Amino acid sequence: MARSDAGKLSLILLMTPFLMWIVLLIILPQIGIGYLSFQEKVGPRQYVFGVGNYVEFLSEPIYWNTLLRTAWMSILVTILALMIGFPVAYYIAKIARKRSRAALFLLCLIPLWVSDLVRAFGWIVLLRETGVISGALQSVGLIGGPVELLYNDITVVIGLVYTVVLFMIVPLVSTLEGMDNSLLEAGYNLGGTRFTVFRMIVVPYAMPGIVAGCIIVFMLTAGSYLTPILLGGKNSMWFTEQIYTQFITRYNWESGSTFGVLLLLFTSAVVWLGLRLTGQNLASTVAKE
Amino acid sequence: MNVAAPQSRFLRATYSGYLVLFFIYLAAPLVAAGVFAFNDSTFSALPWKGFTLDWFFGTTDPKVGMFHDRRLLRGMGNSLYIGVIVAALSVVVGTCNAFLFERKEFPFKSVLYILMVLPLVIPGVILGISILVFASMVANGVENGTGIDLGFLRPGLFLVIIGQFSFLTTITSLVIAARLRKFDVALEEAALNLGATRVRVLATITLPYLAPALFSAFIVGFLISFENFNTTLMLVGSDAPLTITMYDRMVKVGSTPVLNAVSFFLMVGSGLLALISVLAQRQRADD
Amino acid sequence: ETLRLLTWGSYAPEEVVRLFEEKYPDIDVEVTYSNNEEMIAKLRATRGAGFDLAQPSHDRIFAVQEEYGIYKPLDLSKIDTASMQESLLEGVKANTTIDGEVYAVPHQWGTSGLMADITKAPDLNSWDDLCDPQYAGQTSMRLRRTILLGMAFAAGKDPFAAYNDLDEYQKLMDEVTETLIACKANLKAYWNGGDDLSNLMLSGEAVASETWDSTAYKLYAENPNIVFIPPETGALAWIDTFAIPAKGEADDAAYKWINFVLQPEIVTMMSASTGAIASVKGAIDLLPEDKKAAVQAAFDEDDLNNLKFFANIPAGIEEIEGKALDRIKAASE
Amino acid sequence: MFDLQGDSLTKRFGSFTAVRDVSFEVPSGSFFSILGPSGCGKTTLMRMIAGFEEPTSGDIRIKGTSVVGTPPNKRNVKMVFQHLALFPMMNIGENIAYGLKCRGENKVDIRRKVGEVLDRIGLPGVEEKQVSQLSGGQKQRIAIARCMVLEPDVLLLDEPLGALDLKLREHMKIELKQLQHQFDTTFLYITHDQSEALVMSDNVAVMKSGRFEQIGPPEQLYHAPQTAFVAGFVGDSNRFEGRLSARAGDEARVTLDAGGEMVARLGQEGLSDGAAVSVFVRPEAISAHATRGAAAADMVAVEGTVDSLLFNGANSRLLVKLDDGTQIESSHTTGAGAGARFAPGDRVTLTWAVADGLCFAAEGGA
Amino acid sequence: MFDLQGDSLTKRFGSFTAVRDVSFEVPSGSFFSILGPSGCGKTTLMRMIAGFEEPTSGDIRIKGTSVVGTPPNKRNVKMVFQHLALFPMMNIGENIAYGLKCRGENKVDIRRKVGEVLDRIGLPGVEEKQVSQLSGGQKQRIAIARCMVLEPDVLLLDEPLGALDLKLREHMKIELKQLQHQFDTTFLYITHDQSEALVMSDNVAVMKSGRFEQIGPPEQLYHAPQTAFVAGFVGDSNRFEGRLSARAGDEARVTLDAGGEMVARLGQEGLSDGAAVSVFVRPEAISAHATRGAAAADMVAVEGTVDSLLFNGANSRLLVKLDDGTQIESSHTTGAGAGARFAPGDRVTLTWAVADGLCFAAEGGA
Ligand SMILES: Nc1ncnc2c1ncn2[C@@H]1O[C@H](COP(=O)(O)OP(=O)(O)OP(=O)(O)O)[C@@H](O)[C@H]1O
Ligand SMILES: Nc1ncnc2c1ncn2[C@@H]1O[C@H](COP(=O)(O)OP(=O)(O)OP(=O)(O)O)[C@@H](O)[C@H]1O
Ligand SMILES: [Mg+2]
Ligand SMILES: [Mg+2]
Repeated sequence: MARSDAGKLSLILLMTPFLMWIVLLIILPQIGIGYLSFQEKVGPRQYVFGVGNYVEFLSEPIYWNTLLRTAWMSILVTILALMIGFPVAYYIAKIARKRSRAALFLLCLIPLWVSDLVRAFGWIVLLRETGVISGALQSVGLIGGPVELLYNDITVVIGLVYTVVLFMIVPLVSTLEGMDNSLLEAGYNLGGTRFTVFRMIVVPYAMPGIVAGCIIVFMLTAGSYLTPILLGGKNSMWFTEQIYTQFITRYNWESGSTFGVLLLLFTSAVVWLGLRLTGQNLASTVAKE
Repeated sequence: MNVAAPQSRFLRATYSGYLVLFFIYLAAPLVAAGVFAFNDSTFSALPWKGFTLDWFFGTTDPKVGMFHDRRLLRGMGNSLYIGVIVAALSVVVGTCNAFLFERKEFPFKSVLYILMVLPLVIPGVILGISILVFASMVANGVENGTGIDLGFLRPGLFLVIIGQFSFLTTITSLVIAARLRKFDVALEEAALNLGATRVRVLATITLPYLAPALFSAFIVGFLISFENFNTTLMLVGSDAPLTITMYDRMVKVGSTPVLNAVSFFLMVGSGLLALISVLAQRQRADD
Repeated sequence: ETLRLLTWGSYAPEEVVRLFEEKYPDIDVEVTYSNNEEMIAKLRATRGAGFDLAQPSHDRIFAVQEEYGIYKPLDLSKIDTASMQESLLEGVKANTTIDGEVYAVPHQWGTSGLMADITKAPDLNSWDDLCDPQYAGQTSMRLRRTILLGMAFAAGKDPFAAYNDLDEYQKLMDEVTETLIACKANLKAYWNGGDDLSNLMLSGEAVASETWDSTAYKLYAENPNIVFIPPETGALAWIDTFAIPAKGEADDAAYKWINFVLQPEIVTMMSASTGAIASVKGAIDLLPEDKKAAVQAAFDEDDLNNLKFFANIPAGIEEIEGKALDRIKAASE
Repeated sequence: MFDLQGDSLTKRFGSFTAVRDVSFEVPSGSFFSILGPSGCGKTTLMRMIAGFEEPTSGDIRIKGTSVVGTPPNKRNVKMVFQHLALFPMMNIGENIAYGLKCRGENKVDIRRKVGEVLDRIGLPGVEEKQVSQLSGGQKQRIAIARCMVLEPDVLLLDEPLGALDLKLREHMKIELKQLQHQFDTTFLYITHDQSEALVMSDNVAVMKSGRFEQIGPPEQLYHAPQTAFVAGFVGDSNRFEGRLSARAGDEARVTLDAGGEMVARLGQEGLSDGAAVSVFVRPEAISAHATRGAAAADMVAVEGTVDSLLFNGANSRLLVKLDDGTQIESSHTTGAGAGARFAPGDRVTLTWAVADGLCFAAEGGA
Repeated sequence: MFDLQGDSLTKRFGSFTAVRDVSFEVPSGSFFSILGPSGCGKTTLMRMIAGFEEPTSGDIRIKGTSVVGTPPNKRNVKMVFQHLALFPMMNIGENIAYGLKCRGENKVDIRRKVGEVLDRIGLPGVEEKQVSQLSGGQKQRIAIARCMVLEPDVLLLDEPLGALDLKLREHMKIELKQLQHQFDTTFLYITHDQSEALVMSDNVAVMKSGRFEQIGPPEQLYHAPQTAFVAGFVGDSNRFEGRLSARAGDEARVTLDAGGEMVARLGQEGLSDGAAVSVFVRPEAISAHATRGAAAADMVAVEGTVDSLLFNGANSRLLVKLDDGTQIESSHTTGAGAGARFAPGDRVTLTWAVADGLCFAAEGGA
């Protein structure tokens, strides 16, 4: 029948760009680095297939320590972003009046539209020994001489939370906005205290938003590059930096790919675990705008 | 009474205090970065040496303003060029995807849907290297096999565009699909019923309805492309976009307040764009 | 026609580019700032495409060219080699000749050494003085191969001599790694580029540091107390060269650029920007006045004779060095 | 002449049959309703007529011509959607002009026709308003005008009152009927609300699980239903379940499941003794008396206790619990001159004429 | 003893007064409704009782004790929300147990009580189901059970049937009333649907613009309204506007705005001659006759043409257009033994007893 032919044709027309995008730009490249990660270099322009790069990774504590460090700092950043972002999201979604709500939301978004680099640069200007904060503290007389606030892990965490907290707030706001005030009223009406209502109604209701926010924040943190590099101190190592080093400084694409694959596997595992523990699924959480 | 709000005066004050602190936290580095664009010093640091616009309009060394700095201008040009192309491409493909997933039924739909959102959770650096590696493998294969050099598969504008496109498309698809989901198919049926052809329905009903989403997807795509660093870093060739130019300047040459000036300029620019896109969304909330 | 330069931060000052473009109105110069590693990485990724002229250091060409073939041989007849200082030219040629083809000619040279604010750190004269507890929290270095080599020299070894024996080199590096990890607590920060370093020194946050001589000269102009100090074991010297990428598309323009920047008046401008010394005859005299003073304050004849030029890096060496650097970076204080 | 005919229409979705062998004829200029519970296939049937679904088998004829295979934009049947589907990106004038533009009429004609149709629906001069500026009832009329301006052979309406609130709905019922008179066009109206169907229609088809159970004018459906489903679905009814124990002429004797016996008129032919049957009695056919005296010959009488009085003005009901536990609703007049009044707990006798009880094969059976 | 009392309650939002000087008393165990059009302040009043709004002035007493200032979670009044507000992230059992948990009861007790209350609402064993698995009517009952398990002094219900569809609504009306009997708890019920209020309540308060217009049992409101608003809002009515021209005893002579005169009973005292008045006549009080003969002395008779017949079973209406253009609805019995039948276009005389017409000061006036 003519109509179903037209349907099929339009399906094919819509499917083609999608498949080209997904296959050529996402799947094949991932397979590509997967393949490359199993190439061991045995001499100039000579490679054999093997797991040497992975062995190398495992046998070198620096590498997996860096991965673990990246992971736990990312988790820390995620938790902090959640704790810092939740009250803000709650305020925007549930307390602010309609008009100020839009304004606050916009205010939250503005840093999002400025590149990572500018943000990190801003922190540097603020925190360096000759920076604004140090200067301000001195002029107030709180400290005698200049203090270095840059180049340590706390700075990195502050900077990272700063970069990602918006990605926590956005899904939280959109979930919490969907929560009818009458649920809260019912919670109180049935005898709940502020705390019970929060624990038994608000948090479970916001769970999809929490999970979505956490996933995005975790991935962004683990995959960030500029902030830990520019704000990090003498000891700070970030796994993406390792990947960059392998690719650019060492021009060792094989082990760079290995690191890439490992980072991907590792973050996916964390995300998967998070989804499992909270009983959510990827499509429904992340895709909810 | 809003039951969601804290009732005691003390809690309310604490809450407001917290929010104020939070927004100060959000604004501080941007304000700092912006303010030093006007400092009459070659360092973006205290002390304050007076107000100047040289870092925007200055023409003489050492204070060459951003509008006379050829490399920064070229970087900005590249960023604009890349941003417009990437945003346009990803809006087009995103629209197709939105129709595909909202309107069509086909086997393995849910699996493919997960594939569609997947790029969101792949770190940008990995997208960058994987596209770099894959493009090089193809280019090397072709070159070794036929001797033809597919130059566009080497780091450069094309790969940067492809790399940014690869994850931006997910975002535009989601934005457009969300709008399309709210679209009542009955509107299309009504138009058909009133005698319109399918093409006419698309042109007069569906696309006008989607227009605000297409517009804000474009803006969002453009801004994200403009500020992207992680993916671009791995794919950039000789035509570096602005973020890369700035980064190179910062770590390889040394930062002068001209970088603050660029930052300030970018903040104002993207702030305006964001505002426009929010206004467009506001309008769409009205209808 | 476009000339796409892949070069170091200050090697293409606006003024020089403008003059060049005035002289050759049909050539448009496009500059990408980079460093040794990135130049190689970029050219490797493109198999030598995307750029028309690169400026890697002399020790970074041989092995890379053997492995990846990213440069094309130079046509020396198109270069004004006569104006170059003989020893440097020959040295670079010796370092970069493969199968009888020459791949690079020298452009500027400079050294890595130490820098100190002599009012605050008057006695600094060896690499390992950076780890001296009396400067605790006030020194800095760049966590790259230079400091590894410097520390090796400071420990009385000759790392270049160990290049041919990987095991021995590994041992040497292990030793150096220990030292540098122990030293870590003494440092204020690792610097990444000239800018960081300038900020650190000018603000007084650091009083002594490993440095490029060029940066030190620049700072000398701002604050004459900050001087370049060649370490007693000798400053490490590098020569930045000109090399043409294998798929460069504007060779003529590239040769024009090379010859253009070797002209005396351009050399002066260039040196003013880079702080490095051109590899042309009488280069020191062509330095701008303030730089000349800085060089004279830093070097005497002995220091110049004691320069240690970086040797070609054989395969495997960078691997070892890279791991050492990673280990240092990751170690906690 | 029939404006619209359906011939053994069947529509299957996979293995599920949404519409099953439905035939009907809609005379020109009449108001035809399809009444049925949610999910019975009404919308599917209408979508086949509009051309949004292809029938699996059967034929649809508009003005005598088969339209199977004709795309929706080529059929001269127009449709008012449940949520109206007014185009939010156009103003009222553009909405109404849309179909005319698609036809390629010239601007002057379009302006004139839009103006005319707005006059006819009593909303002159609203061309420039936005959809969101109109009230629910006004939108309703615009949706109809948008179709009527194209002078369709048949206007389809899919529960157009569903989204309105109660008061407005009552009002629009009457207005719709008047609009149909005015335009003198065939209306095919879908609803699950029996009072809408009864009030407005010339003919009503009662639909159940994809089939038509009965087609007829409202009075016929109400007073002479042909199946248990129709009797139960159209209007309020008390229902008694039982088994047919004997027949005499058109009278049936039914042994009730709850105990006792009841005589009722046979509403359906072909029932055999012992068949499971339902007896339906409308509340307004029942009258309540304080318990006293015996019933007349052709009356049914049952006894029970008043459970509660549901006051609702002219529609008040007496809820009586029979001794066997069955609950019966009877009409109940209240107020000043209303005669006998009852209080919860009073014993009452309920009586109705034998002919007011209708006996059908129980649903699910036969 | 009153479970709930309101004393001159007033609530202002800024300069807008949502509830104005409202006083009422709800006796223990009774079903009390507040009936009023949208926006009249019903919800605001209920939220004050539940503790979600503080009254601007006035007092609320529950079981005699003032609760002004008591936070909502400390008041023993429970509330069924318009959209029920069942917690979507909990299953049915958890929903019902929520309040008990908040009270800190032990697990065994909670299990038992949840089971018991589910039995009482006729849904035993649904503890493990998710909210979304239940039908609208079942959710309704769960929402009530969730409150009732806490044995509140008063149960507040804010238009709980608003979201249900028509058939279910009819059914739930009766069920709600029965649940109230069963739990024997005081219900305070809000609605804008007069039939709900009439059917279920022991007492109804009619509210308008923040004020109570009249409080009384349903019959009283229906048969003896005290204001024009109540007469028009409660039950269907035909309304005639005019001016009072003369009074005699409790009879009023009204000059109609549309022309002609009408005699009606005075529903209200203190009307002076010349005042703008409205006369209300219920459709069921009107009977239609083929035009013939003169009317009796205490009857009003008007003449007109049948416009249309709206068949709706026992609720059928005759729509008559008087010669002056006024449209009148009269009840109309149809069917087999229904006597005179009319067709559109027939001339008819409509008559009603003078006492069935009620005359009030026009709304907006006095
Ligand atoms: N495209 C479809 N695919 C599969 N089943 C369908 C489809 N469309 C409708 N159905 C099924 O056909 C049946 C009839 O649906 P239809 O929409 O016609 O009912 P309806 O009578 O209009 O109900 P309502 O009064 O709720 O609108 C339903 O059970 C529905 O689930
Ligand atoms: N928080 C508030 N601030 C200002 N005005 C309010 C507030 N809450 C209610 N109102 C106003 O008070 C009036 C009464 O509102 P309320 O919700 O009590 O009406 P209602 O009778 O429940 O109406 P409905 O039947 O539509 O629910 C409305 O005009 C409303 O706009
Ligand atoms: Mg339907
Ligand atoms: Mg309300």
